[in-house]
Amino acid sequence: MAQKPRVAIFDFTGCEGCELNQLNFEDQLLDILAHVDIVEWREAMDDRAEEYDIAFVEGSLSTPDCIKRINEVRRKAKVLVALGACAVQGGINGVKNTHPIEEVREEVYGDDKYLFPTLPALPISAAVKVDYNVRGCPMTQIEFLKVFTALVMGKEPIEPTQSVCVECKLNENECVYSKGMICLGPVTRAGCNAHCTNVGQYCTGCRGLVPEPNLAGMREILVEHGLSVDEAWKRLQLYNANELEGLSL
Amino acid sequence: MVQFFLESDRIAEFVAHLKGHKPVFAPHLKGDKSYAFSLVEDPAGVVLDYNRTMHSVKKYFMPPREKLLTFDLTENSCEGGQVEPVNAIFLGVHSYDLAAVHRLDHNFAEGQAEKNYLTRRQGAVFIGVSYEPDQYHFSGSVGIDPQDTRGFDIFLTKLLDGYVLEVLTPEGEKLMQGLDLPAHETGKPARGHFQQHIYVPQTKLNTVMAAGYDNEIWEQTAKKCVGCGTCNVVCPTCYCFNVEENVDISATKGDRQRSWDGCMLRDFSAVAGGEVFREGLADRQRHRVFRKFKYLSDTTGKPWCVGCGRCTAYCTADISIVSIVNHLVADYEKTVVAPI
Amino acid sequence: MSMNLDINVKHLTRVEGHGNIVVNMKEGVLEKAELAIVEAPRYFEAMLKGRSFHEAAIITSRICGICSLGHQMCSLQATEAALGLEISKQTRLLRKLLTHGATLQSNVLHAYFLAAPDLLGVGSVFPLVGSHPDVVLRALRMKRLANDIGDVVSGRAVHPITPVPGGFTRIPTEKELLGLKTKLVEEMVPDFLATVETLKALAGAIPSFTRETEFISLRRDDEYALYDGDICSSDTGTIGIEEYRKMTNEFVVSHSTSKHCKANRSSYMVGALARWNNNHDKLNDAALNAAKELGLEPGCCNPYMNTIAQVVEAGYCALDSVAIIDELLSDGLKNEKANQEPTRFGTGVGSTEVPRGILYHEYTYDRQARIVKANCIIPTGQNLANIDDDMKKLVPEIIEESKEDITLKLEMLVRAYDPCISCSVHMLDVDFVE
Amino acid sequence: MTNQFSSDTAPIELKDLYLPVMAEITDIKKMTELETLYTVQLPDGAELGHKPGQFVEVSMFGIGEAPFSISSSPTQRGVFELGIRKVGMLTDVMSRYQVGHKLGIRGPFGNGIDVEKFKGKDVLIVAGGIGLVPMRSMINYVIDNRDDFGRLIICYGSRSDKELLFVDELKQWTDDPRIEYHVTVDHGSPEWTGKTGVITTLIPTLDLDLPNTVTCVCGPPVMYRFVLLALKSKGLPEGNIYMSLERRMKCGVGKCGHCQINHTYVCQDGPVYHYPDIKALQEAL
Ligand SMILES: Cc1cc2nc3c(=O)[nH]c(=O)nc-3n(C[C@H](O)[C@H](O)[C@H](O)COP(=O)(O)OP(=O)(O)OC[C@H]3O[C@@H](n4cnc5c(N)ncnc54)[C@H](O)[C@@H]3O)c2cc1C
Ligand code: SF4
Ligand code: SF4
Ligand code: SF4
Repeated sequence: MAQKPRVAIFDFTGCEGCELNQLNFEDQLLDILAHVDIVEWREAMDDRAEEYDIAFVEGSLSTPDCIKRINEVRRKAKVLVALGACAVQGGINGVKNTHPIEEVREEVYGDDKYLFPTLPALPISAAVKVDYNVRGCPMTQIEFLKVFTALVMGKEPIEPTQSVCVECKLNENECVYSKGMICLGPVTRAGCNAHCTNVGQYCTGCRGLVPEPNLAGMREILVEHGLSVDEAWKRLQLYNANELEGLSL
Repeated sequence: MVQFFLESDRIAEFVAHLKGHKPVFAPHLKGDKSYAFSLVEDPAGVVLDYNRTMHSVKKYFMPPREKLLTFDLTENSCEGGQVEPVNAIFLGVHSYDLAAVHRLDHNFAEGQAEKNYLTRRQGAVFIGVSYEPDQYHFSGSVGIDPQDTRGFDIFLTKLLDGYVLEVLTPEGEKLMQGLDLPAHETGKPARGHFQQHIYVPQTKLNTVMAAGYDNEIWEQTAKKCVGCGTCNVVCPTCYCFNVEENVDISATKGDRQRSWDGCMLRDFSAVAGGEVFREGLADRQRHRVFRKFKYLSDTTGKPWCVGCGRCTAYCTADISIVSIVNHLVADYEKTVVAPI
Repeated sequence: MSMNLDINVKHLTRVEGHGNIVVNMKEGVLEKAELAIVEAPRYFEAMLKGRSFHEAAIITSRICGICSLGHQMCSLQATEAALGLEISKQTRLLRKLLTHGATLQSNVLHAYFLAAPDLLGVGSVFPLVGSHPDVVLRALRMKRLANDIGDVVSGRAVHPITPVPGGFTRIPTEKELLGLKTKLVEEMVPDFLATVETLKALAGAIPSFTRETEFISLRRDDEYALYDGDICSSDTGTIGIEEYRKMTNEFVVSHSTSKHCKANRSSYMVGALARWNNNHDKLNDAALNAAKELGLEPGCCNPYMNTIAQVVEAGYCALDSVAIIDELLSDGLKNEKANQEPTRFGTGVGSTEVPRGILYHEYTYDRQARIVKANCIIPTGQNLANIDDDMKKLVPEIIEESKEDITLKLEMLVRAYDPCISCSVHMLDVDFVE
Repeated sequence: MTNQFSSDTAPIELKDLYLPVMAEITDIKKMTELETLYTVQLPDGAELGHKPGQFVEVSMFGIGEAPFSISSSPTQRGVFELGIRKVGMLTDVMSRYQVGHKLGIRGPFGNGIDVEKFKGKDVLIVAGGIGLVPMRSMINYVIDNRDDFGRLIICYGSRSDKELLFVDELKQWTDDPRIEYHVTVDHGSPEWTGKTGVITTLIPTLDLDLPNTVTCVCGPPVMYRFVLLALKSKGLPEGNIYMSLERRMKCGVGKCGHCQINHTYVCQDGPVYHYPDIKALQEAL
């Protein structure tokens, strides 16, 4: 490669845990830096750049200002990668979309609720074209490295489509259902190597739904295992409120 | 045939003795109620009385993830994956799982024989153990008895206070050398009863399936099935795989890996251009069941399902392969006029 | 420098979250000196409403990636208090170990990546990769190991997985804990000592500035309080965490999406410096020696020294983690199941020291163990009023310096607090004219 | 019963099915916007030794592996050709390769066309779109062994005249008096003077010696059903029809399971099927 790709990292509404996860590549950080020039990253440096080859974007869009900024990022970036559940699906921020907006504001502002404008929390793709996704909450490190190397090599990253169950079973984990818990693994997109079920916790669905999920089937499973229909729907919404918008069980 | 009595108290001693010959793999508790084969380190951890392990011993001959080759990108060159014979003792294998291994042997030896599987398969010695069928086992319906000793080198049949130990092959005899066990004279206990049955003789299954291609059961099942692929991954006779490239972060080297794949997964039959040859869950479910009871049996004469019940036991949507098959059987019988 | 000054630092870098510094001086009169918080609001309290007790910690952990463990610990405490779930000694020890790991990793991250560039006069850590590779590698090593504690004990350092109400979904193995211990002893301790040396050489660049301040932190009589304790004020002494509202008194200001707090004065400080001032008597020798080396003294009222207090704490955490592991192993690890059978449904408060200071969560549950009311008070929010007060005192003191220097000192001041802005904006939304 | 695998000493000497040999791209010809023809040479000038209709697995390390039909005739010695359409990750990377670049090759795989069955007969080739790539191997084989076969009739359909492949050869086929070449495009550009319409419109007008005509069909999945209907209503005996199918495949050697249609493996028993063998197979067509 003649010139190292220029990389910029941006954050919108989110916990910045995904960015932090990038700083957490203690073992690979220097290798990563060898391949690219980081030209803008507010959380770690002062510089601001005019254009870049790859923009990594964290967080969801939740104010009019966010929409303005993301359009600018898109204009300057050749490739735009959404990092983490907030950017890819709207993430946990989307839970606020499931409450009537009036109620949310009242809960937060009390009497001052009409003072402030607010938008639903939206994925980056709601405003601009996203080229690739790194899913997870926080973003899955192994997937970030895969997408990153793919981009450095000039090939398209592959987005997994199978369920977390596949990875979980490949690891021969005891199914958490058999321990009396529930789990969203059957309809959640793999790629995390079943991170949570590997350590005995249920999958909360942070990587988003598989393509064409059988939601009615999933509801049956959750209800069979003791959740009310309402609770089942809430659990599914935790990371997928935007995708489930307008649907019901 | 020589039969010995292995007292419960001496199992640890027996396992320790085996470990003196070769590495021993046996079922262990994994999690609260789940079992898995793993390398025996402490003989006390071995569980011989278990319902089923999540994976069969297939994982030792065809690992869930396996390097097919490694490559060097700067040189643009590659090297084949290194495979070694497992050369180990598999202790506590249920009869249906060994039957499944024999089916896989066919898959990997037939046509173009595959080096990886067949090399790993070398040196495997099997010590079977009888089991009490639970609410999911139905291997009786596909001709595999819980005390079926076919293919085993040694077989253990459970008694109240121990096991009848049968030595079945010269390899088995070799393993027993140096272990002094009392002879067993009184014969073997009756085998356990199955709670699950397919209501048609296995020879007729092909015909039943052929008649059931358009049965409504596929659509009915598809309403419940979420396409998670668990039933494929846990099946001891599923052998399909996917191949993926991994490149290391330096972008100079990497490997090509295969991993278990499953026909219940949407992308399994997707090709470039967006065509998915088995688009619906109903089509995929039918393909899975037909792979077990028709397609391969058409050529080999044997069902490819060994009745372990894993796909049903681990299905979160509570889909039972026996119920599907029996539904087809019932509908088939409605259409044929009983002989007078 | 004229007596007119107009500073507006937009989207301050090397802090977590989005904040602007606005300073206005006209004719020698300070009109404005404030840290404006412009991070988009997150509405966590509203999001928690109606959610199951299983989900509370999963959701609140997402308030902030850096403090995710602290939020989780605090959330679990609140849930357990509200539902009457007892936890075992082993659970508490494991949680303490996690808290130590998170404090260690965050303090190291802040000192090396966010604060050190200021002391060396560069814009980020990246130039240091070339100029001081050994220092960067050491920082990465320390961070890695601190994160390893999180990975091993909680499944993942950012947004931990295994801590659940009543316990853990998985208990680490003896082998894993021993592995951590070896690394702590063989790598972390020497690296910590080297860190103290490095910082000692840079300490001259720390501005000297003091302002009498009220310090609030947790306190315990038997140990240096991080995971839990009572609320302690340097002004008024100790009260139980249930009375946290008395010590926080949140109020709204127009320049911040985050609420401000006050206790006995117009503002108070929380964080490593507050913990040091309130609890230095509970630190171990490693930490006390480091404090001496770095010139940190009890009763220190220089907020810039917060970074030093963080480093001192890192030493405490490293060695105390070894002690915790020893205790866990000598007690023998038990494969305990989490205790998730509620014995009551009511209101509960949790409080933990996160790296940036004291954190409170309070939940009220209904009879289906679903949240009806939630309140979270975040350290950065508590510090905001104090930062504003510091700026108001600082600006006139340095007004003779160049605008660049003033700006830098203000930025350094804010960064010294290690503000965590994503955390702080859980509440408010203010329309900003940017 | 013995344990046939019990021996731990004598590992079986088997070929590593997954290890490619490195072959060099010696020529690249861009055919259309998306399709490119690559000429490939095995090390030491080794012959691939394929039959028309067979395919190879092409490896690009770090990128992946995919099946591609061999487009050249076995009569062409020393090198072979691949005609590749840019559709996804691998093919995109490949489209940026230069002459001299090395590819991993495994194969040839598949059964290929049993040319003996066509000898002495009239040969009808029906190719849609990229389906011409494998069929070209057969066409050129017939041309090079012209006297072994009867008439050579080619029906070729393409989406548009801009997407026609092998245009130089198409011209030769048009001009060759011993080839009956018919072509149609779905949507012609203003310059297009030939037929427009889908490929099936070519078939009714053909004048065929039905019992003596053997056909091979290859094209996109949707094409088969309609072409079959057209051929059957023309009266062509089913036993005279062969078709080359495409399925997802990962290994090429009958192991990975992806390409299975009922009991048959496209990579082993196909990709060229005798129609009577698969007409009863659900899901095949
Ligand atoms: C027997 C056979 C012969 C073929 N001959 C040709 C040919 O001559 N010229 C040509 O251009 N194409 C041919 N194809 C199709 C070609 O294999 C696909 O276009 C190619 O795999 C796409 O790879 P990609 O990485 O660019 O696309 P992506 O969509 O990115 O594919 C990713 C992966 O999916 C798999 N895959 C996707 N599509 C197919 C497919 N159609 N068949 C098998 N696997 C697939 C591959 O394993 C590939 O690595 C043939 C396919 C088969 C089965
Ligand atoms: S297991 Fe589920 S919740 Fe956990 S990381 Fe994977 S997708 Fe996310
Ligand atoms: S395990 Fe059950 S739900 Fe999952 S794919 Fe199989 S049948 Fe469907
Ligand atoms: S199909 Fe089901 S019961 Fe049959 S062998 Fe496979 S997992 Fe076992």
